[in-house]
Amino acid sequence: MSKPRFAMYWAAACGGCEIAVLNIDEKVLELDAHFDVAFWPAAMDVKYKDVEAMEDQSILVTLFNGSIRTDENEHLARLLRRKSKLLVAFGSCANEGCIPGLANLSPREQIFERAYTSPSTENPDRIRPQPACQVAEGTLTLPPLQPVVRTLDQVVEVDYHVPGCPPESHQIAAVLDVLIAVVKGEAQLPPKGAVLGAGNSTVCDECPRKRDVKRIDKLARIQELPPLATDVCLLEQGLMCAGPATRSGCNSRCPNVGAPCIGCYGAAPDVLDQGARLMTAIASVVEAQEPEDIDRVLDGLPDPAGTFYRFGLAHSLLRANRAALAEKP
Amino acid sequence: MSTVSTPDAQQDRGGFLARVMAATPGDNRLNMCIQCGSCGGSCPSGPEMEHTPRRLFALIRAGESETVLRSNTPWFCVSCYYCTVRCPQNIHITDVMYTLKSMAIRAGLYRDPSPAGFSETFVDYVEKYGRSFELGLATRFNLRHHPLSLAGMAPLGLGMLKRGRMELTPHRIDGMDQLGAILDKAKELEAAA
Amino acid sequence: MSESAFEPVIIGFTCNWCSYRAADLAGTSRIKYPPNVRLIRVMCSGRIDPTFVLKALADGADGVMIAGCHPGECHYLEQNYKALRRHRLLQRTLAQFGIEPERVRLTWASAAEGARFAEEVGAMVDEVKKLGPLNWPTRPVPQSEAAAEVAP
Amino acid sequence: MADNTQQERVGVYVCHCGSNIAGVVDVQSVARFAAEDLKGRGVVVARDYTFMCSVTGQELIEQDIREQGLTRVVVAACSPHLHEGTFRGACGRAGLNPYLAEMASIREHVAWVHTDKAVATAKAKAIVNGAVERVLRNEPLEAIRVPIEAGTLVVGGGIAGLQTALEIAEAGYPVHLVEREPSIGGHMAQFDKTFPTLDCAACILTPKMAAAGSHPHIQLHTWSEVEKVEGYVGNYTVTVKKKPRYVLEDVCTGCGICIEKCPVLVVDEAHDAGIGYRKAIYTPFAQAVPNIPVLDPDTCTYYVGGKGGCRACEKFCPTEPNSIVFDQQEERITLRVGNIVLATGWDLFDARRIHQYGYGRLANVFTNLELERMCNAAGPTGGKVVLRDGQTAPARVGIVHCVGSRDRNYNNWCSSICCMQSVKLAHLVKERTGAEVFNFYIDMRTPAKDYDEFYQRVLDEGVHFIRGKVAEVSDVPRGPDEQGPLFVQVEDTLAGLQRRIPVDMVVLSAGLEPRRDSKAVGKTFGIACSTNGWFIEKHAKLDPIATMTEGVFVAGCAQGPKDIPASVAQGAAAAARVLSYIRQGELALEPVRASVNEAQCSGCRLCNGLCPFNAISFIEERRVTEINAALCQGCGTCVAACPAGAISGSGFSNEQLLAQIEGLLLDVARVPEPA
Amino acid sequence: MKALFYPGCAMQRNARAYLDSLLAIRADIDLELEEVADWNCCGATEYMSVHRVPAHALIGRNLALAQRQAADTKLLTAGCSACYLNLAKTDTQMREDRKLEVTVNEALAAGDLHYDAGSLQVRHLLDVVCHDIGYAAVKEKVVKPLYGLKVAAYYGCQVVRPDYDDRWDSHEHPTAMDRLLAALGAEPVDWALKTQCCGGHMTVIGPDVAYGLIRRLVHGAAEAGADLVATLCPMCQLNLDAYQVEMNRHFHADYHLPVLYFTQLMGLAFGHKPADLGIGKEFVDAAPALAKIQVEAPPEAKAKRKRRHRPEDGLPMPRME
Repeated sequence: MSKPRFAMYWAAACGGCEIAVLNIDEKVLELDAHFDVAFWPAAMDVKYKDVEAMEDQSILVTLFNGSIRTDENEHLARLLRRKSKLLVAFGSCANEGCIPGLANLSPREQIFERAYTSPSTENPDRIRPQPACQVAEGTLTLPPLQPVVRTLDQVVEVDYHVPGCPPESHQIAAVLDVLIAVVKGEAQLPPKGAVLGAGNSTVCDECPRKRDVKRIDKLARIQELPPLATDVCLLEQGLMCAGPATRSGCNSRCPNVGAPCIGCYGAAPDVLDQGARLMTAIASVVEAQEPEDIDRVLDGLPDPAGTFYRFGLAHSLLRANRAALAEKP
Repeated sequence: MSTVSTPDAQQDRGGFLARVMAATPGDNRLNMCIQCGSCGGSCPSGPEMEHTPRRLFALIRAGESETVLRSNTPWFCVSCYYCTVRCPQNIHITDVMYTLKSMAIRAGLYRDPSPAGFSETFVDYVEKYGRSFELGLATRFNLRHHPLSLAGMAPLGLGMLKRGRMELTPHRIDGMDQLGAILDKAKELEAAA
Repeated sequence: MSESAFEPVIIGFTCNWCSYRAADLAGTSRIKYPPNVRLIRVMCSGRIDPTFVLKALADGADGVMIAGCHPGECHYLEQNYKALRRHRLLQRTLAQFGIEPERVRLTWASAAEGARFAEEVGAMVDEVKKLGPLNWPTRPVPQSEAAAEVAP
Repeated sequence: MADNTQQERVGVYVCHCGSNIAGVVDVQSVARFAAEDLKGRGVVVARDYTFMCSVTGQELIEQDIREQGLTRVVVAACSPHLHEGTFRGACGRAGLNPYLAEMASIREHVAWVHTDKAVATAKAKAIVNGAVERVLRNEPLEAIRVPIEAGTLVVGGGIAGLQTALEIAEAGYPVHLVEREPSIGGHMAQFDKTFPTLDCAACILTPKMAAAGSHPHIQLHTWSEVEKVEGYVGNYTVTVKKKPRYVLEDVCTGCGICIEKCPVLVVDEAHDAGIGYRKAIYTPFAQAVPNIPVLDPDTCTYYVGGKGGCRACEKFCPTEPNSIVFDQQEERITLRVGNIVLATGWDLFDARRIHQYGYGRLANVFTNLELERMCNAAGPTGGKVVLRDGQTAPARVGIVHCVGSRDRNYNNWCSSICCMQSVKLAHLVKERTGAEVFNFYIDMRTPAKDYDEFYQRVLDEGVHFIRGKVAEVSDVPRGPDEQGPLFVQVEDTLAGLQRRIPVDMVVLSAGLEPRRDSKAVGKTFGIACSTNGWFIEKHAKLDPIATMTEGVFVAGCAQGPKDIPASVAQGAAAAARVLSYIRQGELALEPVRASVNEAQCSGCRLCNGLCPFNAISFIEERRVTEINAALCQGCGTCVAACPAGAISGSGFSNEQLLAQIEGLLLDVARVPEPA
Repeated sequence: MKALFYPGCAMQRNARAYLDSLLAIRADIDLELEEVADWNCCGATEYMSVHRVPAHALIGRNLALAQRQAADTKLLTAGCSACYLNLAKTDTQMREDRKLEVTVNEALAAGDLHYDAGSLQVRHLLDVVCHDIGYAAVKEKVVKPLYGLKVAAYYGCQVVRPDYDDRWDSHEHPTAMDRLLAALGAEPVDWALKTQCCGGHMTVIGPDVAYGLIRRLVHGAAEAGADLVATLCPMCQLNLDAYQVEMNRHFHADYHLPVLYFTQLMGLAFGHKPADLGIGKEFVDAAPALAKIQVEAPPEAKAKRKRRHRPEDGLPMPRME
């Protein structure tokens, strides 16, 4: 009997998820041992038409990382959905939009403006990428940008979610173990829609820092603060930490080394909107009664949407800025 | 004054109050009067008024527009604002008096033309020069309304001139055209309202 | 509702002790106000989670009104201050989403202020009418596989 | 939204409330909407009925629950504050958990506030839809039962508090009566006669004071204030601060020698309203209960003139050990009580605020309270009504009603007692001096038993009543012919004339105000004040005795201006309510409570400081937060604050509220565009 | 400090002394005044009686001109009660009545002007002197204290009422000018009529009413022992001073109570020459009263130290803290 097929695809994402998979070290050999890798552009050369030629549902599992930003991303999402029995939204981009999703705060024109004409870009002729371009050899095309970034589950049905930016290697290994056990017939598939490779609480659950009742009378960025105590909750020291509202599973990696959690594992179980939870929690413990005093504390958060929705914007209740959402494709 | 409501007033009942309120800026609260009389009690000209302000407000509610606009009450208002600050209902009484004066002028109802005449003379100077002109004002007003008292007031006028407190010619502002345009537009807007 | 006259739909969160009772009082006093607000009763304005506001806006409401007890008069002593803080932070966030501050109004009304409640509703409806419909685009849902595909 | 609500069977009942609802809302159409459009949401029966709250209406629900197997009930009718209990009761009788019923308020929030029928009907449908979606997520709950401690705290020893204390004590239950003045008695002890019967205030009050002072079930804590209140109905822990009297209460016999020997005479700003004197060691009045003096360190020579001065009181004190203790410290005592009655009374409007009435500037302008003290035979003038010189009887007296009351510049409310008090004072002045008396009023308000008869009597005695709010009181004549010495300038509104009435004395009937510290006191006891400072009762008509906080009741003027009979009645009513709680032994509370899902709680401690009732605590060993259901008052602030979504609130869960939002947006919810 | 300054018609003419004295003392109190260029009449109480909207537009032009000039100060001050009140009233009513704000600006647009309600702080000169510059700063500049001079501070109506922005301690018995006079070394007398009406325009349209009011004021101040009356308004000064003569004639009375502007008294205390302060332009000669000024402080009333009230003194008065 031939091995079941495995695929991995990289849509609008940075590539970190791919690296994270390789970070499981020799475990990757087990992957090879139990699966036939059918499609994995970062690892091997397979053309889209080869995939198109495969029978529907002929891939057992596809790890899809990256969000849906371009028509190409969408095409591949739909294609892989059709060809796969199990489609896994792998990593923060696919699950909730992640950093690419932050672009949803701006309409496309502003994004192009920023990317191609800001002072940090050397582009004296103000050249903008075009969907199609004539060259001597013929027509070159680029997939057009869609109005907003969407998550994988806003485009196609998703079977499982593996959060993280990127997912932690030990968690990837654990997910792989489950898949292999299923292939071997030693385990049942988890219920559809399950979140794999993560905990059921929030980052604080794993964070070793000491914590007390919270009263925030100032918020600042890390460079504006005096050296921080290494064993005390960062939020209590005035640093915006998303740990309380972020799903556990990373072993509190960032707070362990003195950096605040920025929320990459997404919302806690059953939470509709991670940003809203973080917002309400922080506002609740602001130590001020009068509007002006409250504002003074909140001024320490110059970019609230970017802070609370750093990873979850595209998947949040509002998803994007109104102007971006209103754009025609 | 009549104690029987005129048929006109019967028809207009309530409407007059609404018109007075609409013509008075802000939250003037005239409808909130509880007829306590703190205005009539406070007014320095109260004893000279045909109707105390309180009574005038009752007449406004009763729709007795003619009685109200013929009354000397608003013209005897000295704008001291005692009634306004003491009114337990915070009614903008002094502002209401201004409204009644301008309504009376427009309706041509006030019998003694002298106070209205003073105001109108004043307005004429302002509209002509952009500034008031005391000598002209006093002379013209008294010539028209109290020709006999003019002689009696002469020592005062002379005293003013002697002390350099009055000038013989009015001062005209530079932006008279601008002011004229503004006032014309304002009158047009007021008429349209 | 005719198309020419925009009639906003506003979700109103009221607390059990003050503002909901103010709304009751407006009712018993037969004080008329625009019918655009639909109320939800919670025990305290401190129960109001920004999620609710976002949910309402995303699901078709043109505005959200949050009404609690006056500061210093909260039945739960000081929880309305939490509502105040959340509201201020939410407003900052919403601005980045392009949502005007007038669409999410925080107000106070004591149980005795039926008239004030009605006035606040009237004022909010007027403001939202001026802003026009919010009409937040609905959330995309995954399409069945048979549907047409976008060519790359 | 994830849906496990498919198996529910919902009944929807739309009330006509006679024509109250049906006159504006098309109730049939609402019922039809529920029956047809919401079939897919589990609605199996929808009816409209004239009066759902009637016995027949309730039976309709009960019958449907039994016969149609309803698992959820929605009643679209009035406000839940009116009839939620009624319909929950009906469900309970039919065997359905009462908390699986939900009300949709289409009367107060629709029919009574809107006029356009079509729009009102559409809104009613949205509200019903919201209620259906919500009720599908309701969970069966059980009322929380708490035991009731038998002791009661009564705060304030005026006539209202005394009445409450005596009624409860007579029933055999312990009462702690806390009074911040040195004696109980309150304002009533300052008065001479009481309207309309002219009983002597002391004659009817002192027996009650004595009874309270000696009652075996009443413990008095005078010269004391409540500092802290913790706990909940049935189970309050109260900290009382006992201010130092500098006199040993257990030893002092009240012989009064110390008072007699004290050489320091000071103006008595409290009991004598500033026109009499007391010593530096004093009892406020002869019949004070307890009859134990208080030493005032602000005026006593021992403290003011450097330590060691005078000490006359100590020298002459006959008790063994000596009752005078100069270095006595304040004490704190802790009381355990089940219920609290607040009867903290009122303060007099500060007449100095109305500059045009001249109080404080013109010598012969007095307040009503000053005149009360003057009329009192035990007062500073021995019952004589005299001018500020202390000797001359006035020949003409003006009494000004509504001072500081019914006036948006000061207090907007009618103080309710001033008309009658002013009429009474007019009578007393006339009786004592034979003076000509003028009462200036805006409206005469004499609406209780025998009140108007008293007004008639005083009219008949020849007191002049002039209808007009006094504009000013002046000592400046308008011209050389005017003779004062004082003038009351007023519009006689019935004559339509401005008048200046010359008088010798003016009495300002200053109104009643909430205690200046009422907001702070309200906060201590966890109850709300209206914006102007009166304590807010639970319901203006149906429950003027309870407050929004279970187990805390109000009586007397703390809740709003009222006269003595009304204060006594409310005091007694509060006692009845407390006794009913005590006799029940335990109490059922709304099961609206927050709880923590420990598996989801990360122990971040964000919620830990949010609860003003100290219901939230952190369990260090397990590193999770816990909520004490007995202390939790159900506000839901922590539920809304938990960043992990680990706290849930029964009765008002996220699922219920989010579903209700969706339901309310019924007509604007759009079909999602396919991706 | 700096303020925009609206002199008003009266200050240019009959109240020239007010203007002269103000100009003389402004350096002493470090008050920099910038006149609103090409201002027009405020309309007094008369324009409002005839046309309401144009009256606001008339005042609106001044506000708009001032706003345009308001680079480094938002403060707009006027010395005349009526001017001050009119400026404040239009500003307040435009703030409170959106419809009025729109209408007035529509009119102003005809002259290419615009005023944003609430963008300026309109204050009377006395308010600025007492509350912004302060009594201490005034006292510091006093070189010739007005010892021995008993002055009745007269506020009139329209500065302390309706008092839109709550600037004063009382609408009926304010104390700001009294405290200012005390800072100058003078003795403010306690009198009951300090905010009673001077008669306003009644001197012209109903003199009998006006004379009664003027007599009452003059009599009241004299009765209280005042050597002179200090005013803050050209109209009050004119009525009490120029019409005092008419009033005497009317009632066959013989009052002689001079009326000066508070700025003139400040100037004297600051050591300016009377002529530079416009002293001498008044109808009722102030020279005899001013002659009473002593070099030495009068033997203070501080000798009468407050004794504790005793029962034989009669009933105690209410405490006025």
